[in-house]
Amino acid sequence: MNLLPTEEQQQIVDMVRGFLAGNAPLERLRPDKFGQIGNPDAALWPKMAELGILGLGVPEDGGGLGLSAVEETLTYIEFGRALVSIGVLGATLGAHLAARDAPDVAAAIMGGSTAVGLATPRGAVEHSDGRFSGEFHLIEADEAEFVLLLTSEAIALFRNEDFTDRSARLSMDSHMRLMRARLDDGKALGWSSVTEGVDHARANLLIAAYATGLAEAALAGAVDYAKVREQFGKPIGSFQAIKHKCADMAIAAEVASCQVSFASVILAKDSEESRFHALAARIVAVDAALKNGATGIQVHGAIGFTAEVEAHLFVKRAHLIDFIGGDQRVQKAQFIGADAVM
Amino acid sequence: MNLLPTEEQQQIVDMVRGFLAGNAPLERLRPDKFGQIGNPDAALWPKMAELGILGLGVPEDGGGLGLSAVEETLTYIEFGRALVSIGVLGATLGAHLAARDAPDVAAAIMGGSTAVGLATPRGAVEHSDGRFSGEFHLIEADEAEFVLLLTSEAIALFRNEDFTDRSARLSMDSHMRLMRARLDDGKALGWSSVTEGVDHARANLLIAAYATGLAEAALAGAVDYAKVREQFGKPIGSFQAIKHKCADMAIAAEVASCQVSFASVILAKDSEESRFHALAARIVAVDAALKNGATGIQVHGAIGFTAEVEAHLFVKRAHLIDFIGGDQRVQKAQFIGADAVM
Amino acid sequence: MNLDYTAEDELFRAEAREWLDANVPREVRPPDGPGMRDFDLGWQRKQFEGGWAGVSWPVEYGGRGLSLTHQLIWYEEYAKAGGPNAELLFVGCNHAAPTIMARGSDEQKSYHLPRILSGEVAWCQGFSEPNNGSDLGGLKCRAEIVGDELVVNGSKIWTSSAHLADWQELLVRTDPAAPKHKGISWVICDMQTPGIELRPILIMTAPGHHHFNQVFYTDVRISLSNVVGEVNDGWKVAMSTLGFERGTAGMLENIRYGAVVERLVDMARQRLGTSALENDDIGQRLAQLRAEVTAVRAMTYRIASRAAIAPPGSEASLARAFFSQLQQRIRRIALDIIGPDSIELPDDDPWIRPYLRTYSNTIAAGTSEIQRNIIGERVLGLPR
Amino acid sequence: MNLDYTAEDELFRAEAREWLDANVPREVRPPDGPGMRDFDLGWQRKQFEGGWAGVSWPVEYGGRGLSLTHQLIWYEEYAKAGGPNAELLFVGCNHAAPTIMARGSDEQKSYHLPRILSGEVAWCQGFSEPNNGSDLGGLKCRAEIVGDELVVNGSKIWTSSAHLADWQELLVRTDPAAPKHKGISWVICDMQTPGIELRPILIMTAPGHHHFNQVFYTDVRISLSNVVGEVNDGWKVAMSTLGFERGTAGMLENIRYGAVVERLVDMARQRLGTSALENDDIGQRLAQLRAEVTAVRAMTYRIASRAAIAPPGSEASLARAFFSQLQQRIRRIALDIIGPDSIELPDDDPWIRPYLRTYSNTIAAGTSEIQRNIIGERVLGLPR
Repeated sequence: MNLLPTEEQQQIVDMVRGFLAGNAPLERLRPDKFGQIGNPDAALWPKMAELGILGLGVPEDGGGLGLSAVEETLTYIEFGRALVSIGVLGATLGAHLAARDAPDVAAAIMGGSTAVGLATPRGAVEHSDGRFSGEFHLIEADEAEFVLLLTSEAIALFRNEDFTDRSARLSMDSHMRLMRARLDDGKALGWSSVTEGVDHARANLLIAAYATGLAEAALAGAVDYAKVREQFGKPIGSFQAIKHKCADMAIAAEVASCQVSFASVILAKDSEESRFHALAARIVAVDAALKNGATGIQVHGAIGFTAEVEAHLFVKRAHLIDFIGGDQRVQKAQFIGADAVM
Repeated sequence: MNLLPTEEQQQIVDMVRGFLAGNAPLERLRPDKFGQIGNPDAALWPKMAELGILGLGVPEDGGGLGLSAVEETLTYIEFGRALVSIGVLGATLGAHLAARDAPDVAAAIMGGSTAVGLATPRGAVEHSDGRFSGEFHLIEADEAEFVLLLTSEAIALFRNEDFTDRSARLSMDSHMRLMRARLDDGKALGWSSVTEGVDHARANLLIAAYATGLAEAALAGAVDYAKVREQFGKPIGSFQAIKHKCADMAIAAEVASCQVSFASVILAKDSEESRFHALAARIVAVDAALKNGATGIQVHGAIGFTAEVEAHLFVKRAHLIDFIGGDQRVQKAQFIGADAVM
Repeated sequence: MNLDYTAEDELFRAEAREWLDANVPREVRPPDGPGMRDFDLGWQRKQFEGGWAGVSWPVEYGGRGLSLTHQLIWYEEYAKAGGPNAELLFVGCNHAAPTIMARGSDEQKSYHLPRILSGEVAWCQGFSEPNNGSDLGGLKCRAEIVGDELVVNGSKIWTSSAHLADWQELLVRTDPAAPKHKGISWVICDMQTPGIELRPILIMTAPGHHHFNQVFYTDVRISLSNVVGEVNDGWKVAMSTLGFERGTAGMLENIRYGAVVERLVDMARQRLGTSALENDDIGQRLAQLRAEVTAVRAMTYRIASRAAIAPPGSEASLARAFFSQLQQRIRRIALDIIGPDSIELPDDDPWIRPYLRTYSNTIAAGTSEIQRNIIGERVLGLPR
Repeated sequence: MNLDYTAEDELFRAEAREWLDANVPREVRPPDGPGMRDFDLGWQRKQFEGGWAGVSWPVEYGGRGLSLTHQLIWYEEYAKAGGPNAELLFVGCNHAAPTIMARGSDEQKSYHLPRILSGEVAWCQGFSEPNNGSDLGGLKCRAEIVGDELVVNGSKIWTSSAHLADWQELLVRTDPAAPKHKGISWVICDMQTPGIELRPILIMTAPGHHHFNQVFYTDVRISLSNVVGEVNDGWKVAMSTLGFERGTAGMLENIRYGAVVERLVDMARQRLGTSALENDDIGQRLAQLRAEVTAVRAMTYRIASRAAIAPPGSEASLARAFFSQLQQRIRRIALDIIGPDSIELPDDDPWIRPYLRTYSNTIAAGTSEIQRNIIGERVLGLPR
């Protein structure tokens, strides 16, 4: 039993972190002088594909690197820290689904030439045997060829054009492109229900890992600021009100990080307990991301409310991912119904 | 419009406060050296009756002082501050109910010679036209002649002997005598439903006022301690962690106190809005009592966990009154169903 | 204690209701820019012309000279009628005007007060500086006295709507040698004066919104006749304004929130059903919020009752600290009730942007931390 | 990362489970008094005789010399089997013994360790003093060196179960002239020594419970051979114990809480029905607690993983601070699930008394405030 990364795992973390520091610094998300916000991450996919990141956890015979959910999870924490477009989730999960039934699609996704958007329900979803109907939000789907749908009951991959009645919307998280669309008896290219295999649990786990990254980065930003910003002649981090806020953020991030690691090891073993532990991870990690996002703004004082620092981006991204496949309320309702895993 | 006590009202507060300081100091509730806890408040009733306190709000033609719910509420804040036996609620509400239909009972209660216990449901209550069946807790009913029952739907006065299958229980709040008992189609001497008149609203209002007193006294104890107790060479009240806890307690007490005053003025006008405002008062005030009770212990540090200070008594009494006639969950369920009062 | 209103009060209430029903603007208020300025000033003019702009302002300054109870009745009816949150008017009506009334010269009064009241001009604040957000005593923006003018050099920050304002209430250091809280002056500054430059500060509510500004002053010349109160006495002048802000100025906003919660209750009932709501997590939280916002109204009444006897003191900080965090919890639950569509931010959005705005409420006018220090030290008497 | 167990681990687990199933006491543990002492020591003896008392203790001291993983497996099975919370053993097994192992003389080791392990004796702690609860460096209880003895005068407070203990780990000031954290010694004190008097401190869980004591020392003579480590080096000796307490010693308790939450889930399902629970306020809060207590187990694993490399540092304070407030929330929701009968306190009550006990958990071993200072300063590097 060991819940710390191995040397090889740490090397992967360092590689991804180094790549993102060079290619996706947080400053890329600052609005320009006209207040316009672009979406700069589309250019990342081919580069990430080159490093094998998009097919990291896909089995080697499916064209991936054949690493486990543990390594995937570690990279997703880094994605969250760098606020990488949540479209990456479409790529990873899409590649997993496609690798089984549509190897050429999987190859295209892992190669970075084909983007995968995300779909999440706006209301009730009808579903029977791989055919889905309902109203959805599409996220980061504008230039995507495929769309990965996550509901609380299933995970499924579609061609983007299967979605109709599309209309663009401004997103609360202004960096993420958003639209409304619908599916009418749309047939999935591949899909799994929540009760079979680990595809659905993997989605919750990677969302949890991403959320953990958000929580950690919000903490890091707050601590950095609390060390240098002075009020009444002292760094604000020396005041208990701020210090204890940072401590609470550190606790929340640690809780999330531990459970995410734990769940990733369980899932890597393909264990029956995956669903339970991935849900637990999602609940504590999204909670941490929301709380740390909000507290991070508060620690920054007035500047936290501005677009001149990144503090606000974490809470917005946290809200966005909260709703993907069902918000905390939906997840908790599922979780309290689940059998105990001791 | 004025939400501050008039001079006459302030005189009543001062009179009650003076009486309680002399006759019911908090120290009376310290365990003796054998750890035994008595219940010293039975002796208070005749003295309070002499001052007219037990029939303060009963109309003059019913044998009371004919003051309003405003004055009653102000005295109940003092009762809460002094942790007066919650049996007083049986007396006040019982006198109100009896004054209409059983004036001799009302006179006996207001005269302090006849104690009134309290009953609160342990589960579902069957009720039809003044006849009640179910399982109950009796509080402070051991030597009482009457028992006042409060449910979320009705308020009713019974003879103590109407309750059967009695068995004593130790109470979480060790100063309050507790037993289980049942009613089988017991006929009330007098009763009102939640939808008629202000009897039921008065019960919620006085519970709220009592809770406000608990919240205020817990705050006062914490602030006194924070000013004198030193750690690391400074009074602990100078540390933000403690100072901000006290500030939060002060806010909670002020919220409760304002809404309780407001609701008392509404109820004194016999307004249709009484039910709404008394429920709101009960929700914020019991919340304040529970929170301040818990925070008060925390501010006291290790000694807060002991019977050598009163801190713990407030949270226990708060839990006890929370359950009288339905806990916060029950009250909130009712309140969210109520029509808006703007 | 009483909630009695005289027949005259009730008549006033009926008149207010009638006028508001007929006149409250129905169009959506633009969230920023000149459109917002036009909207807010236009609405102020309309209220002024109707005789409702200065209910409790003295008659000599164009008001109706009525009591705080009348003001409260007006606010209640305003909230019930869904009157707009015309924030651009706030500094002028609730900061600058009360300060000028209390400490201004006759000339200052006769020039500025009517213009503020009638919606001709908008004001902004110039108190905070880049390195002392919460610590007003440490302000550094310099003003040298040269002849009968002040020459201002320095910078102010977090100035709401400076880009839309005509005038600014400006705190400057006129005596750098004096102790921290002395040597400060309170000055009326014309935003068109040469030497003033703005740097817009983009805020988090949506791309392109800026609302805040940093203001730079380079040899900005302001006549000494624009100093309110005495030179070097600006700290005390400013404190009277801040006391007002912490006291009664927030009343309208507090009362408005009752209506916000009722809209949420309606939405929740529609989404979940009235009886399913009872023990539901959302229902229980909403019940708590509903009770708390009801209590806020009671707190407002108590503040008004106290204000009838003495100027608002630090007790008002209890209500303020409570309200700012309550507001955040109220706005937050909207997302849970709305559900998935919360991730959208439509132009006419009534919920998400106000939710994001709450992140500035716990910071503006002193962070929650500072508020709690004030409560601990000034209300409870705990040591510093 | 892995959660792999070797075949030998699995065998160990199976043996542990079998032994626990057969031997965990089924009677209710007395809440106080000699009955509690007999219960706890008897249970320790039983574990010792079965070979389970010192899973990770070195073989030379009577343990099995197994890894922390084995210890964790034991704790997990112990929690699953519903093993009792034998608190009286805590100081001896988790404070005194590790300290003596690390810093004690051979004589101290050979005398005390077997007696602790076999359940012959109970220990208590003597660290806190009336005027420095959280500030150990400021302790004042004096010990003068007279010949080959220490003569102790002073007082200790918050000593759990001093009235039931045979030995005490006692911190005394042996050099009053030395700086704050120097001049302290860690001493083994026989509780039967003349000059020791106890004042029971009644606690809030129920009338007559005392649990805590104040201990007074009047010319108490203790042989110098009872000093652990060097004279005047007690601060460092104590810190190694505290580090241990903040690290792995809480593991069992953390794991036990998973079972507590599952009992609450069962109760809530019975009271409200499984599907009604889903969006119910209680169901949503329970789901949150269930997820958090699951994470606590993961935190425990991570601490164990770290401990395999280096002694526990301040990171463990994250888990500790989290767990103590989580414990309080878990115990609190029991009242909402039980409903009206929560106001009773039966003798064999499994819920209300543990709820009241949580008020000491956020205070014991450093208040939540001190824990947060430690996290802020030592983990995050914020200035003091």
